[in-house]
Amino acid sequence: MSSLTALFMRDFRLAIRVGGGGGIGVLFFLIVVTLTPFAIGPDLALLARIGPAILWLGALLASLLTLDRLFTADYEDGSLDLVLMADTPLELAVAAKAAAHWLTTGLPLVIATPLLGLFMNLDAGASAAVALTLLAGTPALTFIGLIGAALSVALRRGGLLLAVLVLPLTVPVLIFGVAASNAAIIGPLPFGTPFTILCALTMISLVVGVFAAAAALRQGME
Amino acid sequence: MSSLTALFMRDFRLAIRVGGGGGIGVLFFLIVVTLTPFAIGPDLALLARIGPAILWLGALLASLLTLDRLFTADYEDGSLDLVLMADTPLELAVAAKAAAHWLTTGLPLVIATPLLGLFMNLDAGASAAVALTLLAGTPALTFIGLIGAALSVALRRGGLLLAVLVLPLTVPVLIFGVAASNAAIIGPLPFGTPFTILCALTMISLVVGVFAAAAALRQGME
Amino acid sequence: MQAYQDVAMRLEASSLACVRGGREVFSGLEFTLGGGAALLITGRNGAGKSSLLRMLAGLVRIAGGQLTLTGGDPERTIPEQAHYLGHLDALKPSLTVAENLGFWARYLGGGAAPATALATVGLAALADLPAAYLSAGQRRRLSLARLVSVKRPVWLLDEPTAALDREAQDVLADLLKRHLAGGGLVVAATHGPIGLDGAQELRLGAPA
Amino acid sequence: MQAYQDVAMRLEASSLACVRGGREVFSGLEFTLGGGAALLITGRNGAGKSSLLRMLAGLVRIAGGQLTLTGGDPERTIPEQAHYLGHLDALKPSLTVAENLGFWARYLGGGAAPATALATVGLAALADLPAAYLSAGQRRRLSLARLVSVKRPVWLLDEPTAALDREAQDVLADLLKRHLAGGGLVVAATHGPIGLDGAQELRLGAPA
Amino acid sequence: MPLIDLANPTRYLQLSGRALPWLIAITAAACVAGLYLTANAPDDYQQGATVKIMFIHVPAAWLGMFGWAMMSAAALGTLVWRHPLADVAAKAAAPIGAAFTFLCLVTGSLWGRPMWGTYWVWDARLTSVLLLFLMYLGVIALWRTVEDPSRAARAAAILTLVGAINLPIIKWSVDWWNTLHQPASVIKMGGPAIYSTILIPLLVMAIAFTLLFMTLHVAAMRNEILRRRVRTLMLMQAQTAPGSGA
Ligand code: HEM
Ligand SMILES: Nc1ncnc2c1ncn2[C@@H]1O[C@H](COP(=O)(O)OP(=O)(O)OP(=O)(O)O)[C@@H](O)[C@H]1O
Ligand SMILES: Nc1ncnc2c1ncn2[C@@H]1O[C@H](COP(=O)(O)OP(=O)(O)OP(=O)(O)O)[C@@H](O)[C@H]1O
Ligand SMILES: [Mg+2]
Ligand SMILES: [Mg+2]
Repeated sequence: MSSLTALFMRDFRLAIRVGGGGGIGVLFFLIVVTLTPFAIGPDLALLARIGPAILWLGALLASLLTLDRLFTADYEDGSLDLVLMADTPLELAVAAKAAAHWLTTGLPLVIATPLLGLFMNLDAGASAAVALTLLAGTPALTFIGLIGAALSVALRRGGLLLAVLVLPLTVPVLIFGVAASNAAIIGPLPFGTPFTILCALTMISLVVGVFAAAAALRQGME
Repeated sequence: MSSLTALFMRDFRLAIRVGGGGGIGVLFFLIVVTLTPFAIGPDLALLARIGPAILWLGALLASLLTLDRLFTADYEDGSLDLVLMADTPLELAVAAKAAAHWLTTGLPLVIATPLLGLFMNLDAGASAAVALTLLAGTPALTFIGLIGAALSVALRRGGLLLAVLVLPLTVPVLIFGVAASNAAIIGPLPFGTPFTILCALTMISLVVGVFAAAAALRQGME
Repeated sequence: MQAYQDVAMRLEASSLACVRGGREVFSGLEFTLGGGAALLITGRNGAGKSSLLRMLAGLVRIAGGQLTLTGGDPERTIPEQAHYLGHLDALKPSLTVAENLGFWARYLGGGAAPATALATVGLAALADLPAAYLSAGQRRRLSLARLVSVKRPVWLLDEPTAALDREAQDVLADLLKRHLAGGGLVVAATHGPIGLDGAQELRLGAPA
Repeated sequence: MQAYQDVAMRLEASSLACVRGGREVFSGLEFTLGGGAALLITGRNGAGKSSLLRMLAGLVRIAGGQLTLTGGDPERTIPEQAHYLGHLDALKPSLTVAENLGFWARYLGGGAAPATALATVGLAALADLPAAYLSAGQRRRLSLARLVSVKRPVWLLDEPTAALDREAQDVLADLLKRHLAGGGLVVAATHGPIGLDGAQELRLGAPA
Repeated sequence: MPLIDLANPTRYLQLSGRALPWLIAITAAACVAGLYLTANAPDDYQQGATVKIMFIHVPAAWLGMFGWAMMSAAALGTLVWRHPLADVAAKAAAPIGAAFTFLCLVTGSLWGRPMWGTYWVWDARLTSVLLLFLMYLGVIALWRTVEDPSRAARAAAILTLVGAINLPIIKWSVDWWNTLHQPASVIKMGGPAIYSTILIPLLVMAIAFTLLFMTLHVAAMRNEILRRRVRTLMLMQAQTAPGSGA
């Protein structure tokens, strides 16, 4: 256990330390969401209509793109070799890293959402609903992205390839995330149904993501 | 001159070679655009209304995110040291790299646009208009992104930081790109005005981008 | 120094083969190494020295043959009982020297306090410096500190003297001797002397 | 080998100072090096050897003092007349050995055909292999080939023997001798012998 | 032909070399028969001659999905049994599956123009096929990205399997999204709900397309095996060439 805490703490520290990745995700999220009105034009009704969708798309991109170097950085400096040689099960190590990542990237997205809701002309209740769905859904994005991050080590390639491989897998999360938000905002469907499915998707992706990522890392070692 | 050709050809080859980044940008563009209806819902009229905006946002992200490692990769393997030591002016070397990048990433985006226009329920004329604006505007995105790519060497950080630094600078390009597209599609403004401004922006960013990137690289060396 | 196990350890390779990138690097490799002994792997560039070490560390697939460690902890695999010191130093530039070492000591289940280990390799004064500021040899010394702070019986060293100055080479030689005296095993790839007398040598054949 | 210039070259440093990461690494450094001579920089880990070389290569800012090269091409800066061989090999893994070398030869304004250079360092047979497949020493040899294929009078070498086997070390020593015989200059940071007799030595003081 | 014989690439080359001409012949015959039946099928009273697009569209859709199923099976072979032929099978299937999926998309769009008045709608079925196509492109990009085929194989296998979990989920999206597209009428509980004048040519075309898939796949696998041999030979030559030492 102590070794997992150590790994979690190290990744957490790396992210919040000057130059770490924490914060960048939120900034990216903020910028992408604020760019949208520039592209679409300042039509308030339209913005409110597509607000939850834009927020979810922004969060999706911010989550996946920050995952890019989660394992690659460890691979390139040789840390991954040592992690693979340790007696801590790789699945747990992967989960610890994912937890640190979500805490430093996913959670800030959730916290920033009410603010952005303002820009998107959403009322307080609607913003809260979107934030709640993001709270339930962003872990799924992290865990799905984990697979891509591990594959990019196995492939010795990073960057967008990861996003390209992983984005199609996030479609169900996106659909139910937006559906739950819209259900809360405009109805007529009950909020509970899509939200429950969203939570279920998060659980499933936790298991699948962690195991697939660990498998990919093991396979990636030649 | 021959040394610039050599650099251009090397970068071009790296991009299209097995494992290069060429093609990934287009795929990302395709996927981001495809994801949008999942989030927004399959409302054809709405999609046609925001189609040019989505296409421009997708192209913007695809351009910037592929630029990520343009200089960082060279820095990490020591190539950049040698490029800095060569007698070829750094500005020209930077421009040669940018040209190779645009040819392997920006141009494919332009070519893919008519296809995506179909998905967005744009008619042939509208698609052509968007493609034309992208043809004029994506070089600007590449050159602006260049600054971020160079800064991320100077700062020893890559990934999203670049996007965060550079996205705000791309706002004018985005606004006039979408404005020109919409002018061509729905009027009432003449297409020429925003399009001319877009071309002017591209020219300016060529000069500014190349010089700023070269300066950032020089400063980045300690 | 105390012995690792009551039973003497023994690392055995029989008809080991290695394939990298679709090419056979070596095959039919045999060696036996008892506790307290060192094996120097030599050979030309590309002969497969690093590959062999990574294979022992479980980082390259064994394409044929067998590797066995007797007398070690039966519950753990060979990599779990080994230290691997490769060309990369497993350091995070933004963490300090002490934080870097402290992390590995905790993650690998450390023994000696990191401070002692840093003093051993002569980095005590730099403990609070970010690792980004280290010179090539200082990074290497920090890697050596890992060997000291976490106790593992098998040491796999890939050109351990690279970038080290004379003094650090002496520190390394000293560490090696103490490790061997405690019954540990050392397998090192090298192009030159590493300060161990009477070590076995395994010369890998052929390539570029 | 032909001399680089009619006038003998001369590299001079006067009261050179170096600051890295806000800390002074050295100051008041002086040396003079004539054409045909080699300067070995030695010193403990972190003494500033690599920093000095990178300073000569124009890659680290000169914090104080002066560097002058007389007798070279007056139109070009020192870095433009120098080869720098650092810890990194400037290779692209997905390009082949020949493509990698060919690119640098063309970019740096190459002389000798890449094929000859590859033969010199013993990599001729690997010309069409992607660089990703090279071992540590093979990569290093490929870096050496750059010195051969593009003619530049000043060679700045950071631990050039690292990862090289005996044979390749001999090749390097040979290259160095021919370069010096042609009136070239060599500045090398090293912890051991690099096969040059009678080279000047500059010992950098103090740190870790 | 016991399956175990195929397990070795050399054996596979021999056997498939003998079988390939026959496969080609049967495929050609089936295609001719299918096209003949298609040409003679009656026009639909509503849709006119455009209904004939269906005879290409529907089998293409089936085979597009079949391709991914096949890759998933091969992926298991790669991960569980580390079988070299499984890698080859998966790699060879990807472009063919992508091509059929693309054919489905194109014919569907062409059909959509007269039927729905637009080439494309964001209907659940259509979108899920588009996503399938994009996933194919992702896998192909992955294969193209990695030099070392066995490493690429393992990565692609993991991605294929994860993608396979996602496919049915995408398909169910029909239930969450309003849909324009024809619901399943051939393959459904209680037997096909379609006239036999249309059903028979459709089934023949489906058989022809399946044979076409198989033939292309066998040929592509042969190419891939040979390509790998050439690569290995090149690498071996590089290693053993005289003077590769110094
Ligand atoms: C690009 C657009 C289209 C795509 C991607 C598409 C996709 C598909 C797919 C995947 C199937 C197989 C369904 C299954 O067996 O589960 C299918 C079947 C079918 N499609 Fe399309 N389709 C498109 C356009 C159209 C259009 C415009 C029509 C005509 C109105 C049409 C009519 C049919 C019919 C009749 C079937 C057979 C259904 C059955 O019997 O199972 N499709 N299509
Ligand atoms: N990038 C850097 N930023 C800040 N400080 C640095 C950096 N690189 C090195 N230093 C510091 O500068 C000093 C000199 O480092 P340098 O790499 O020149 O030493 P060196 O003599 O080459 O040592 P070695 O024998 O270990 O290679 C060291 O104290 C080191 O901590
Ligand atoms: N990642 C890799 N992929 C494919 N082939 C590789 C890889 N790394 C090394 N090789 C090949 O394997 C062989 C052995 O390489 P290895 O690194 O083990 O050599 P080495 O004995 O350590 O050489 P050196 O003295 O240069 O370090 C070489 O021929 C090399 O080309
Ligand atoms: Mg080696
Ligand atoms: Mg140094």
